[in-house]
Amino acid sequence: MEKVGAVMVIGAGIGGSQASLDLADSGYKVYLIESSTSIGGVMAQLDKTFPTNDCAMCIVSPKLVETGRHQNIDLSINCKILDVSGEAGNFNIKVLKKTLYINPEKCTGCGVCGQECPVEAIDIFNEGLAKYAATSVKYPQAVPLVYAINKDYCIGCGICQGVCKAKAVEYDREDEEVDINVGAIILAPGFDEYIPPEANLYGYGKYKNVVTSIEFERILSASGPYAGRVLRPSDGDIPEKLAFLQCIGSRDYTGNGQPYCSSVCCMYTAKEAVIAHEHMHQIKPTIFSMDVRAYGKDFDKYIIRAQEEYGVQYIRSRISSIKEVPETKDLRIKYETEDGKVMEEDFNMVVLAVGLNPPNDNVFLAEKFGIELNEFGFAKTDKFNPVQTSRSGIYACGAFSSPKDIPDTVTQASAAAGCVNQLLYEKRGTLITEKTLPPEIYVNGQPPRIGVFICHCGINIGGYVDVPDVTKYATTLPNVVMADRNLYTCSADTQTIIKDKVKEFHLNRVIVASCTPRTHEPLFQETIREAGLNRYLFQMANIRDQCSWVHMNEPEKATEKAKDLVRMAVNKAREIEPIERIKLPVTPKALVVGGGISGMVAALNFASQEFETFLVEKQEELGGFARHIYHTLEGGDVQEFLTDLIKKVQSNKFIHAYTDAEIENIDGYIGNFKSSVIHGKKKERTEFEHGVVIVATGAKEYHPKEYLYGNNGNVILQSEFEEMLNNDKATNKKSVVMIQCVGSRNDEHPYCSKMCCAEAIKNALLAKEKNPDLEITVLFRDIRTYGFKEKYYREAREKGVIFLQYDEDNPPEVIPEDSRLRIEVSTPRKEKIYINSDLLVLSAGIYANREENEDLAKMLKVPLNDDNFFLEAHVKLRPVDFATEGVFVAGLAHCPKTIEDSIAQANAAVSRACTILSKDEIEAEGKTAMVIPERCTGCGMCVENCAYSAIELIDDRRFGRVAQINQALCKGCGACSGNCRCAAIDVLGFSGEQIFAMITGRC
Amino acid sequence: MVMIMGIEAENKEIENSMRETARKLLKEKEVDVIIGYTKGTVPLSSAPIMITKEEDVDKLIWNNLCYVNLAKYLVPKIPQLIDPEKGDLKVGIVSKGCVGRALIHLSVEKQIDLENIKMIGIPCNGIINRKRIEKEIGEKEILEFFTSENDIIVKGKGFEQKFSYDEYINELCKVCKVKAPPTLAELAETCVGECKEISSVDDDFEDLIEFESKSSEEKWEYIKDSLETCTKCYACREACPMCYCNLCFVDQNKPIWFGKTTDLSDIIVFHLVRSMHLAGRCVACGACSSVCPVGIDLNLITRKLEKIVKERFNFTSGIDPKKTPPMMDFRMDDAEEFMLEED
Amino acid sequence: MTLQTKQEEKINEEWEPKIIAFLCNWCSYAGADLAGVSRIQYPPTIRVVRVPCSGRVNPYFIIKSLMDGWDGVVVSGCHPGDCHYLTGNLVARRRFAILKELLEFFGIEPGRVNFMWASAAEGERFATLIKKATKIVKNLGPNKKFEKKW
Amino acid sequence: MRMEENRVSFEPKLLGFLCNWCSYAGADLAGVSRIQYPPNMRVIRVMCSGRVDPEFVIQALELGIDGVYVMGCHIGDCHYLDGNYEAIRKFDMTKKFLSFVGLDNRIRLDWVSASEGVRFGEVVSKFVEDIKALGPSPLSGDTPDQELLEKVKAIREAVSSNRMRALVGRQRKITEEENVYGEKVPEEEFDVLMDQAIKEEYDRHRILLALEKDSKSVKDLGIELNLDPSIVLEHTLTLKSRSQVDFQKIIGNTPIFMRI
Repeated sequence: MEKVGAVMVIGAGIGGSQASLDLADSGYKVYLIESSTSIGGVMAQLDKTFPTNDCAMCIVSPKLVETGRHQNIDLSINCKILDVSGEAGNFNIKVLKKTLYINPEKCTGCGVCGQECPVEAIDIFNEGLAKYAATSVKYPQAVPLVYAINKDYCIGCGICQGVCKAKAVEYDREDEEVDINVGAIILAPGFDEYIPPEANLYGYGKYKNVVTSIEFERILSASGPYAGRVLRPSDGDIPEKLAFLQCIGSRDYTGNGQPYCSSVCCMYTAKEAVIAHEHMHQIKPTIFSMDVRAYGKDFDKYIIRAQEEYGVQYIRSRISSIKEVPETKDLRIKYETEDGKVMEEDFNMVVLAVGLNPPNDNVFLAEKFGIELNEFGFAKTDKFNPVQTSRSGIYACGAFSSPKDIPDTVTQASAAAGCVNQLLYEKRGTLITEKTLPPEIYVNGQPPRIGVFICHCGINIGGYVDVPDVTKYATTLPNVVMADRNLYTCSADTQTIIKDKVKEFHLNRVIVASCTPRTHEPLFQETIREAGLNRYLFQMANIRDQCSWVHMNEPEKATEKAKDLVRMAVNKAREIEPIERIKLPVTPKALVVGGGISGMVAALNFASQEFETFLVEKQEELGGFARHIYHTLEGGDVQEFLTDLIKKVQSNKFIHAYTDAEIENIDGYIGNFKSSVIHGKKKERTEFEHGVVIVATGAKEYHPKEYLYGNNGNVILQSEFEEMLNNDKATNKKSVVMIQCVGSRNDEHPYCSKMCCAEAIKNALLAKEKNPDLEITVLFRDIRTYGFKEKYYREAREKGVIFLQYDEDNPPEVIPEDSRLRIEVSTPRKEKIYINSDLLVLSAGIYANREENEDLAKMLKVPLNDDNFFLEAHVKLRPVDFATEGVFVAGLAHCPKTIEDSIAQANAAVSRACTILSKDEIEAEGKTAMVIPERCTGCGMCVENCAYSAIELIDDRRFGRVAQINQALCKGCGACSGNCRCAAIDVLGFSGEQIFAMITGRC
Repeated sequence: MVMIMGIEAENKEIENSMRETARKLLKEKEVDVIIGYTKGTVPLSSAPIMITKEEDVDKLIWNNLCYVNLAKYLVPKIPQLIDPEKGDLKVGIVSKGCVGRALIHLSVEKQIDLENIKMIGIPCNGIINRKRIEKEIGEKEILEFFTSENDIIVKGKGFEQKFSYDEYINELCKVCKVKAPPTLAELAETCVGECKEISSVDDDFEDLIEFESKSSEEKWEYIKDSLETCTKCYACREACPMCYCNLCFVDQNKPIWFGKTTDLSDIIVFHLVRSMHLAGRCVACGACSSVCPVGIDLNLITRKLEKIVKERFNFTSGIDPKKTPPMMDFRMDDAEEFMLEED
Repeated sequence: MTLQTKQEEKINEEWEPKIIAFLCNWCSYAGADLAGVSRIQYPPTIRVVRVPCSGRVNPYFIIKSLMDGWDGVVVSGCHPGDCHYLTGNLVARRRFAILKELLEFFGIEPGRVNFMWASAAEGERFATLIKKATKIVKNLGPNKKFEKKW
Repeated sequence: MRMEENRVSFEPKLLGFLCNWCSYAGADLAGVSRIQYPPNMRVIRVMCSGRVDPEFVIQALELGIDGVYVMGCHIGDCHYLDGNYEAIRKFDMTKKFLSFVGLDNRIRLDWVSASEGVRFGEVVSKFVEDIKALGPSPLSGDTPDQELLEKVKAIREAVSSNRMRALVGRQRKITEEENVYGEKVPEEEFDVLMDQAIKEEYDRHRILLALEKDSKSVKDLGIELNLDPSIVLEHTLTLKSRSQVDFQKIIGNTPIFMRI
């Protein structure tokens, strides 16, 4: 069957959106199918995200808006999958688009219908904490901003149709069945949180002040039902004593919950505790947990800060039940302290950190798409490629395959897109459409002829602002040649009117005074472009969201304000000029630095898409860190995988692999890099051009100085132990002790190395398998077998491996005794335990190659974090990108991670890179900064202030040393211009002159 | 042995050792040109001079009227300092503490290359506040000026007046903590003569307490009174080593951000914006006040600028060339007590 | 109280300041939109100038606004760490800190110029802070220090 | 004791809303026929019983009227075809609201045709008798029960809210004919919805009135209105989203709400 250059993405949470954007930007048609009525998923519900405390809505909504209006993304909401047929490369999917009863083309999202609806229903988005109308939108910033009628609640009274001035309510709209033909499918349906069943031990549902963590997230949210005030539901008081209980529904073998670890709860709980305290300083949070699983990048630092700066108290105890104190509605918790005392304490409110379950419709999805689920009901994926499902051509990403956090989800989403690229690359660009537009009218140097369109927005503006008066006023302003008012300026017929008026009045600037440019500017820009005007000859005055809606009780003053806003827009419009987006050519080749698993996977992915790839490895052999790993905890044969990978890399004609190689220099920018490499024994020098760079330089294992390592032959590393086991050299041992966190989570290296717990358990299990009588004791601080790895932790305990916690401040002591070792441990209960052992195995941490990374970072103008790992552009939403465009990161160079995660990240980096390499030329942002060289003194302040390394100092023939902006890299933030003393940098679209015009001429 | 040297003797010693160093530099061809001070054409002044020959060394002087910041002559680059064939000339520059600071800061701002520069460090003993003396003398014409022991003596037709040196030096010099050019290890090559190895400056800014305790209105009255006489001659700007923009903001048009008139609002805004531009850059040389023809005292603002960056960002300009100036840098945990917050 | 002061007080009560507000596109402008969508009412005193980032706000904008007779200035950006442009607001924060201190030092009422953070989810906070800024500026009365004499 | 005396000598003040075409004519007929009945009821002529806005009824009670009688044409006889059907719905809703304050037995709906002069006299007499037995309205006289007055005021505002008007106004169409989807919503289902809305709006308007006097915490509102604080919180937040109340300040750990 012929392959099809289109992809279907199921689920439009952050994962689905990311995968769609990646693919749409790489030249595929994307059908994004969402079952609810707006996109954004769980992330849109969150208040803040860890470990940066970023505002979730701030960072996710630009991405959602982009998804919503991308030309190559066909977004369908309120959908259900009916049938799937076909095979990899060519699938047919029958989709039911359930009616919203509101015409999305006409709905302006004004919300009057929701206000007038007499039915109140439970607000799902706010987790039932607020009431909502049957006609509603999920949240105020929803994409698409279209109201929907919830037929389950609607009584069909017809009020909404009566109040809708846009005539968007259509009760007779019917469900629609469509057939969609695509080449690949990405499943990103997310998860459903664990809801404690009725009659649960925690009194959830019975006691008002026991809430789940996701409900608490809405309580925290500034846009949530409590407007960001942390109140308890029973009486609206601030819960000074706030308890969080971890592992609710996770790590649970009783049958009530799930046996696996939900991976994210430890961190989100810490975050919720921190944010609660930040919102209301009187709140003193206490977290009851088993292990604190802060295994991700910079997570441990966050936990430490939570305790030290925010006074969050951690108690290591699993709570089995809660009792309500009837008079106060407080909750009584009984727990055991670390030193064994039983305590009883009352808390004002309890948050249950509920785990992540597979989505409720997992079985349905598995059946429809013909994929297998694992023992826990999540999508079953390949041992090494965590996005590959059991069916070829169908990929899974995000929490559908295992519980995971946002960055891992985003990484996987890009990884899935990366795999789709491999499958469908030949069909790239076949199904996307490009609009033909009339040539742009030349307006330079002509006097401004401004047209102003003022919107009534039904009654949303017209009800409070005297629109006719504002229109009349607009005509009196200099250079305004026409002003008109419309019921809905955004409606399709008004677009025609605008185009006609442009022709009739020879307009060369257009102003719309209506709602917010954040949602509507692109629409009007498109309209005037269709009328032959440059997109940037447009201005908007926000007289709804920032005027009529917020001054409803002062119509006269609102009208005055609207006039001012229109005048300011006219003043600016007079100064605006067309902006040409510059186009840059792209060299369709890639440089991959580092020949470990991540680097090789990335190189092979590029090569399979016929992109020439340069792979640079500093060692003499390819393989990197994985050369010393035999198996994964899940049983994958690493050596076999690695050998196969190396063979494929070496035999691929599109890959130039340089070993024993060192990068001499990297020059250039996105799409147009030029590099040189010194390689081989003879130190040959090779130069090449490429369009992107992937940094996959890996990391190294720590060589401990502690615990007699290096001085006593019986003290070895986990990797050495693995080698012993695999070569059957450990059979004579009777007792083995392992110490975890050697060189990790200490003052110099305050991060978790993530893999060591799994490594220790893997080796312990293997050792037990080879010699069941072997005594194994693992000395740990927290066991961090997140996700499904929890299973193996349990298995190890069942097989008799002893796990003993040691106190961070009193690390174990090792005393050599003859040919054996005596190990002294103080437990948190202050007991001293002595163990005699033949072998001490140290779980050494993973360290970044500091000097190497620093050199490369300097060459690429990208940053490192405090621990010398590479620092990505955004911890949450751009986990494989750098702020410097065209440069990506994968694998251990980014932070300690597992092989599967490294592979996912490598594929993700390729997918992100393909958004560049797939194009012949890339278009730079139009609104960029611009240097006025005759004013520039070359002081370099702008260079330091630029977050994107877009500015450099050059020696100009005429002006001497001056700053130069690389338009390909500039994002147009203007931080450079804001600081420039000489006013030698301006920002197109927000120029000094334009802002000057808005400030001046007040009356 | 004289235990306490008078200011006069101090000056002589500085002058001698400076000339010695200068002579040596020229002789050994370490520099092509030396920028220094020479006698002014009118009393109570000094003038800059460039010398290229050994025999001219004796034209160099040092007294307490060497108020110009010589670093100013390096930015923007003047043709005299560029050889059409060799490129940049090697320059020796007589450097009191604040000239040294200016040079170091200019190198941070990439305006000069310290490799081409030799700082002839001198332990500055303070600059006389000539505006204050002129004011006190009044209308009478000053014909002669000299120092004797610890006094400043001003002579004219029919009068002679004595001023205490300690009292009549610049306010900035009274609190100056960097008398000689600061030199950290990496600047050892650059500095010849008397330099001082310091890596940070401690200051309590006690001299600002009084003004800062005033109310907003009182401050406004004071600033208004002291700036009202400004004629916008831009002498302050022209003397300032940090004012090296190709086109100063007041001279720009398209748009004309700030008026060029001598209306009070334009005056205030000029000084306000100029101080903004000098934050973290001003080296507290006091040249601006020394050259002001109407005697406006800008020292208070100078001190405030130093205080802001010291207290907020622990930064003193022109000390450590490796330290990033505050406006080129930022930290996640910068103080933000000034932000508007909910009650 | 004399009749005159009473009258003056009355005028002051009715007088509404005009405040120019520079809002960053990604957080504060969105927060202001959210205040609108949530119909949170605040005084009609501000006129918004949208800028890409608080880092774009040159001190010229602020000083020029004061010169041009605006009674107050508000600059609002993303919270530290939330900046769409990664660090634009951190660059801006230093600049604003210095400007604010200098204005104060020059005897210009510190309340004339107010800097704030408001995220895209903080419609309520946005409104609250605008209310607060309005109150501060209102108490200061009309901005007359920069009035041209001729 | 005084109460007892009062009751004996008590002459209730009643108000009747009579439809123009049947009941008013019936009353006229009673007159023409010289049928005697007690003089306690004052009559307001309306064109149709469907015109009687629940707000009228509540306001009458609020002003101290001891009983309100709404009369219309018999079912099927309405001059406007179905105005009296509307009257039933409105009256039912009003009655449900009034049951919260125990005043539901002071209002009555009845059908009297133009030919039923005798019956008119009978029903009015019966109503006077019944109200007499009930005694004077706690809201009548110089010292009306202030607490009750507050509650009735809340009811008046609730019945005239958009939500209640929308529900009661569309009730017949939805339950008897068909809604916009061409479906019929079962009466029971609608009743559940209606009862819930009645209770909610009543509580919410009481909260609004309570906050009008001064700002209060959720807990204090709960005590004052004898409501579960968790329900008060829920309502307060809904009112906040309607821009009717707002947070004022926080005292200790307790936020105080105010009326906007």
